[in-house]
Amino acid sequence: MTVESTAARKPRRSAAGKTGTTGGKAAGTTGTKRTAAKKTTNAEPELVQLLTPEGKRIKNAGTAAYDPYVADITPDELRGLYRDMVLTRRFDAEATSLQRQGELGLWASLLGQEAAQIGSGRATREDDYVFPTYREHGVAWCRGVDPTNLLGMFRGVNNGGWDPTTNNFHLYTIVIGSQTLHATGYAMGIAKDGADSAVIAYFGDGASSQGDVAEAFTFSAVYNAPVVFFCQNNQWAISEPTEKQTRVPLYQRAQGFGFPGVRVDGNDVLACLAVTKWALERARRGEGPTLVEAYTYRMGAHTTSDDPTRYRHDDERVAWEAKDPIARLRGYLESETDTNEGFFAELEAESEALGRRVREVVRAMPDPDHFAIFENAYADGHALVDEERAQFAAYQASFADVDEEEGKER
Amino acid sequence: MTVESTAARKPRRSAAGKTGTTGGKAAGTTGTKRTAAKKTTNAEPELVQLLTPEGKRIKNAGTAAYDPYVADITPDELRGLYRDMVLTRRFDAEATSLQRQGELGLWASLLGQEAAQIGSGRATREDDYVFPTYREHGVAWCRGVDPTNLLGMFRGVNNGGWDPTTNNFHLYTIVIGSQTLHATGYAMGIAKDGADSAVIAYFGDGASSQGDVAEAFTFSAVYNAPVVFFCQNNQWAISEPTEKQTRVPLYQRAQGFGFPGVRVDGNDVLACLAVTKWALERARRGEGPTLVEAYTYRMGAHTTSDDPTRYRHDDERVAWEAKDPIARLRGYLESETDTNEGFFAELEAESEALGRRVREVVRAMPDPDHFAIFENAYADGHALVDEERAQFAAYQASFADVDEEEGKER
Amino acid sequence: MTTQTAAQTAGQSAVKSLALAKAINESLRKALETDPKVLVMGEDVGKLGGVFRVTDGLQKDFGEDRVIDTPLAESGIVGTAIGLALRGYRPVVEIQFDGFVFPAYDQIVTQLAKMHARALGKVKLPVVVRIPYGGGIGAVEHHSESPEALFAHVAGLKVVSPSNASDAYWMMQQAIQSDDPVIFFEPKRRYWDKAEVNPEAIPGPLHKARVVREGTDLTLAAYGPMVKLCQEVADAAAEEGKALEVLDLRSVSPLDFDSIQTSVEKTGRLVVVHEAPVFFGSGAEIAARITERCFYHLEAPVLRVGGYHAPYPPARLEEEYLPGLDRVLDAVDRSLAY
Amino acid sequence: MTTQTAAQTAGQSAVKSLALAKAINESLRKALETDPKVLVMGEDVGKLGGVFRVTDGLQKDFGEDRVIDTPLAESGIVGTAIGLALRGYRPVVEIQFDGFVFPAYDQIVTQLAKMHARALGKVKLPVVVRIPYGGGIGAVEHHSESPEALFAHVAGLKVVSPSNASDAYWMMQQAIQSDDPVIFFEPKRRYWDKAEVNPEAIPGPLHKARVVREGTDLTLAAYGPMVKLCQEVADAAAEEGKALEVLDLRSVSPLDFDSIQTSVEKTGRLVVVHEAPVFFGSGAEIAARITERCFYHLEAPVLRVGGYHAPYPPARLEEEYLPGLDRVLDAVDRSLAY
Ligand SMILES: Cc1ncc(C[n+]2csc(CCOP(=O)(O)OP(=O)(O)O)c2C)c(N)n1
Ligand SMILES: Cc1ncc(C[n+]2csc(CCOP(=O)(O)OP(=O)(O)O)c2C)c(N)n1
Ligand SMILES: [Mg+2]
Ligand SMILES: [Mg+2]
Repeated sequence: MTVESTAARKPRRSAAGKTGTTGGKAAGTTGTKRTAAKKTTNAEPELVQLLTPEGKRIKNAGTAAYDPYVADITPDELRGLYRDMVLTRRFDAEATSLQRQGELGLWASLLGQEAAQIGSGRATREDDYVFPTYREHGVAWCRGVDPTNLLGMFRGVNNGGWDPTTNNFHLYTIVIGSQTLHATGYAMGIAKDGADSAVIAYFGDGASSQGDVAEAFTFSAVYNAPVVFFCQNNQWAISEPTEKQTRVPLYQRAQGFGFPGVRVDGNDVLACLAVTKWALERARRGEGPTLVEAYTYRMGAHTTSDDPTRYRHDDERVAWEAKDPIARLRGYLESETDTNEGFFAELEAESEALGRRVREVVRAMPDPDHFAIFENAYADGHALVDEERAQFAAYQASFADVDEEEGKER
Repeated sequence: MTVESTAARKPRRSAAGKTGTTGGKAAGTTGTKRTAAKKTTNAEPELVQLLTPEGKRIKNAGTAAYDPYVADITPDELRGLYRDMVLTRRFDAEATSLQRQGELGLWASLLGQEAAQIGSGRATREDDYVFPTYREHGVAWCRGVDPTNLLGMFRGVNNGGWDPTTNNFHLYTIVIGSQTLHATGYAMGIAKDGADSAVIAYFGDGASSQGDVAEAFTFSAVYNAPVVFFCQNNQWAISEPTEKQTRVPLYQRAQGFGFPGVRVDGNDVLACLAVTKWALERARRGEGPTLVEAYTYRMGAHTTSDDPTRYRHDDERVAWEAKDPIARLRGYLESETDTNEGFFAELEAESEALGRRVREVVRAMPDPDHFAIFENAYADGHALVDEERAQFAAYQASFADVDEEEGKER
Repeated sequence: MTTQTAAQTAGQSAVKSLALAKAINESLRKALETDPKVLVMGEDVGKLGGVFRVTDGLQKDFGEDRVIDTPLAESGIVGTAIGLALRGYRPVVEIQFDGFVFPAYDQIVTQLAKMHARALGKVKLPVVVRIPYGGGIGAVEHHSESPEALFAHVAGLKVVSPSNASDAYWMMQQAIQSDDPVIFFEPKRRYWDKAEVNPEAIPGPLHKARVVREGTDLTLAAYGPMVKLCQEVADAAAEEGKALEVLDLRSVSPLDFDSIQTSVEKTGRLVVVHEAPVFFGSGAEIAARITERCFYHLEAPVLRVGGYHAPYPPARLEEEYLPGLDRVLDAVDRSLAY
Repeated sequence: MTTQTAAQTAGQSAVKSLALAKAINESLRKALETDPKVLVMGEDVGKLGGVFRVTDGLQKDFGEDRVIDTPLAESGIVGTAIGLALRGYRPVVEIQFDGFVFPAYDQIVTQLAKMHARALGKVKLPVVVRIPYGGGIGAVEHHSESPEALFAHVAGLKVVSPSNASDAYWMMQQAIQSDDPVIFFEPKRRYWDKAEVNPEAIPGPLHKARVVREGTDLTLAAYGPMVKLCQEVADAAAEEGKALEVLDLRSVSPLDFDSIQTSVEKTGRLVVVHEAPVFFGSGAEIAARITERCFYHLEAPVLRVGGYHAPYPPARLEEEYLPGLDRVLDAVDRSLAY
């Protein structure tokens, strides 16, 4: 899928040349030339890229604003990013195969989106707060959430298995777009507290259509909330390509709400790191929200329940393989740093160990106690819940009696 | 309230000068210079104006795109617009006083917004379809809806007293923003039918914050639906000024969804007519949606229940009086056309007659039959409604019996 | 408009065994064929054919103009469907899962339900909102809920739920033909259950309950996914010598109180079963009204079996949360003990 | 933080006669004073003080940072309130009218209600959603509805409604202190009714019903705006020699079934009154559960008086639509006739 395909549809009825066709003062053209407006709508939008697909560092006028944010990055830090991506991918693959083995009910793979997630995740500070969707396994990794904790909801033992306050990493949110408002509110709270941390809210290209996301844009702009909206445009919302959600590039959505939007190469971990840092710094400085669109690709199925062969050609995926985020950074590490084979070999071993640990932990994950149904429905209790819990207990006990009476029969 | 006051809030924390503060590729600046972005955000946005407040015709590069749409307007047509505005205002004043007299429960006055409504309303074609909010009495007038029909819901005898299909003027919609989606769906239907009519959806500055409006923008853009979104920015949403809804001018919202937005002087009936015609023609030609922001002012209270002295200074209102839409057109008629005193005198008489008729009709408006509660809950009937209607009938009949027995006592 | 062959069309006139999902698919196909105003809209309903394949093949045969992949925005889907209905279309809208209907709730409650009355009958909104609902499929959060009570309480809506393929086929036909908005709850855990469907014989009116099994000792009333369970309960009870009558209510709004009353006047006992939480659920309304109607016939209070007053639990707990054979039998025993 | 004078503060400790709206205002003021984390948010809550003046003067005294005029977007209001709560704040959110809560319904049902459970108790959402509700004020569409059942069915929420100024004051205090989300339904037609408020003596727990009037012949149960009506009904019935007991339920979720049971065991008869439509309303749940609990005590079926299954009618019909003295008395007579 090319950028052109997210451009405006061809007119429904033939557009007869007529006076007044283009409004001299329409928003797209205010204070600029018509050519500029055309450019915005039809041309390939500019993409912040710091590494070519081959791993060569790009520096030019377009990168100047972001270069400072990665200017003093060390080879060790670069290797750290590489390690994050490799381990995340490994964890993800492990989860996919655990689903195939029946250990998980479902899995939403992030394959292909490692750079977007690791770059943005590593841009956050410890006191920042992150609101993910359901696919941010790489961001969770950066936040220090034990990856096995992510598996609880996919296994069906809980609806979110970690304490969001430990790592400032909120629970996965399944209702599309909702969390962008929570992020905005949280950011409003940060501003009230006079703190200088920031919030980052993840969402997808499909989510951009939800009213909640637009409301989050409105609230964050009006209250100048320190929040970064990080949209991973992976080109697909289940079976729907991005052109079913918008006819112009998504990052442009922000401008109409009064804050900047920028498109970054979502397969370039360095660019994602730099742009997200830039946006988070804006937030910290009190300059309000930013929309970052990470242009990337969902290499796998939407989830393990999905069958993408029904709706997309595999050559699209193959084309994106050439832009693989991990290979790209490896190219850079090999050509521009002193990274040696030992690093890659060690990482491979670490990766194996992680896979093993994940398998073991998942297989040992106990089913929840039956009474967990009633736990945490309320913080302060609720008379009916107490009543139902008691009835449930009596009912369960009646089987215990039967079991005792009937021995092994039941 | 000036345009500046809808510009970005001052930073929450001091914005220390730092590299990377402004993103070379942020949406606001894509393909343009930073100065241009600044202009969009902070400068007085351009306003399409064809008449000065004194009624002088403006023609320049900025009006060129719209001039053709009023190029051959006749003095009679201009007087027609004037008449529409005067009668609408008169009707509105009559309704306000009927509310004071207790004949209506509530009234939402359009005072000050006559030009926005008459200009846009007269731009529509008979086969176009209009989705109003609750304040479009002037548009209803243009569509041929008997104004007394508008009073039913404010009197409390119905929730909408006209057949929307007769004049292609939908019922008033009270839940803010909802109708923009209905308009979009209707426009999608027009496109499916291959017809070349268009839809216009009215909404307010406050409504622009509702998720539904953003979703309407998304759907209309994606399906390239022939719909004009006509936002009357009357500066206030009850007690909240526009800066509580947005930090940039509202017409700019459209661009991020991929269609043009334009701000028109909402107190200039000629400009509203021209710009709306332009936008409707775009829709007819299959060029999709347009956002028109009519920049105007709510001269009165939000409704008769409201007390604007609690939240705004009267000098604001006074300042807007100088831009009165009716005076402005009168200036033009008197200086540029052959309109004589007789026209104004006749109109005064017509206006009196309208006021009288409205009073009489309202006072004679019967209360609805009690059984109307149950009518039209469903089109195809519903067993429970039938049951409840029967119980209600029996219950009411029991009073009839008592009344009979007790004679005049009850 | 359609690319179906004559042979395929002829094939439709025969009774056939169809899975519930496939029956809805055929019903939609039939409606698209018969009435050019019928549209199918929703997320992923096009090429993918919906996440449950209920709309499989429809876009291929009827085109993108009639089977429409929408932006990911439920309020927008229902809101534009209303506009399309005002223009004369009959949209059949898919909400992907029960838990995702809430962004559309405002449009459904304040607009879809009320516009006909608001317009004093001058406009009609023949919109069907399809919602795969209920649990039992081991899904993650928001994918297993039963929100039907939240729609039944709202005047202006009709709410139905088929329990088997034949009803699914026919109730969908009737829902599309209805001039009222219909919330059509599809029992997703029964999507793969097969039954005979005769596309030529209407089994009865949309809002009429059906006696699925006759009995004299107690009435079990259910709809959608719980009908099958109640039949299993009746089987089990029969082994113990109890003759349970099983009612498939089919419609939640209106509820067919007449049929329930008839049954309860015979059996004197009623247990209502649904997946939704008991508190403020359908069972409450049924219990209240049937108790009023059958006060002197009831030998026991109407008992309710349903979900607990807690968020739908993670999949590994749903067996405990949902009504199952034993829990319904327990209620039957409790009722019979009076 | 506050500009109140000492005299004013001292004045608060005395019992005073306050209108219900003013009592809520004072309760919010107290909360803003006591807990710096409390926020008030909503449309027009600032300078205007809300369309009913419930937040009058609060922004002036506590600043725009704590009393926040929001954009016109209910989902945004509740959604950001959730975020603020996650950050440690205790937002009290105003929905301007009953009929405008639906755009926020998704955030309330899928997020506000469930997040505590989703997080296995690790986060709490002490958010109060204030909703002026009910009819009887001659308003236009969407301004007179009673949607409480749509919230009570949803686990994770608490739903309350005061009937008088004293309860309004105290229940608001308790709702704000609650660590659970509370949907706080304010009986708008009683906003101007005065009662004695003692800001120093808590009258009792938030979710406990209160016997407003003792009686032996029949129990009338109501909450919010209908309590006053039921008291009038009891007065009228007393003239005819019937001793009705009146219960102010105060809480819709949880419902205080114990108190209702106690009363019904004494009177043997129950009539439930609410403005909301009867179908799937609170009365259904109360009837179902009380019938189960008091099967052998009930001399008549539990009767319900409420709105009809039709959209709330235009103002000139609301008197016919809403429960009034005669309709409740009629139900009382019908119950006593058993
Ligand atoms: C409100 C809502 N509607 C529908 C769904 C079902 N659904 C889950 S993921 C998804 C597509 C999301 O696409 P996108 O936002 O692009 O994120 P991605 O999955 O590509 O990461 C849909 C429709 C949902 N979870 N929530
Ligand atoms: C969903 C919803 N929320 C709140 C309201 C209450 N309300 C009625 S009008 C109004 C302000 C609308 O402002 P705007 O959109 O600017 O239109 P205007 O009244 O200025 O014409 C509000 C908040 C409503 N009608 N609907
Ligand atoms: Mg996507
Ligand atoms: Mg306004």
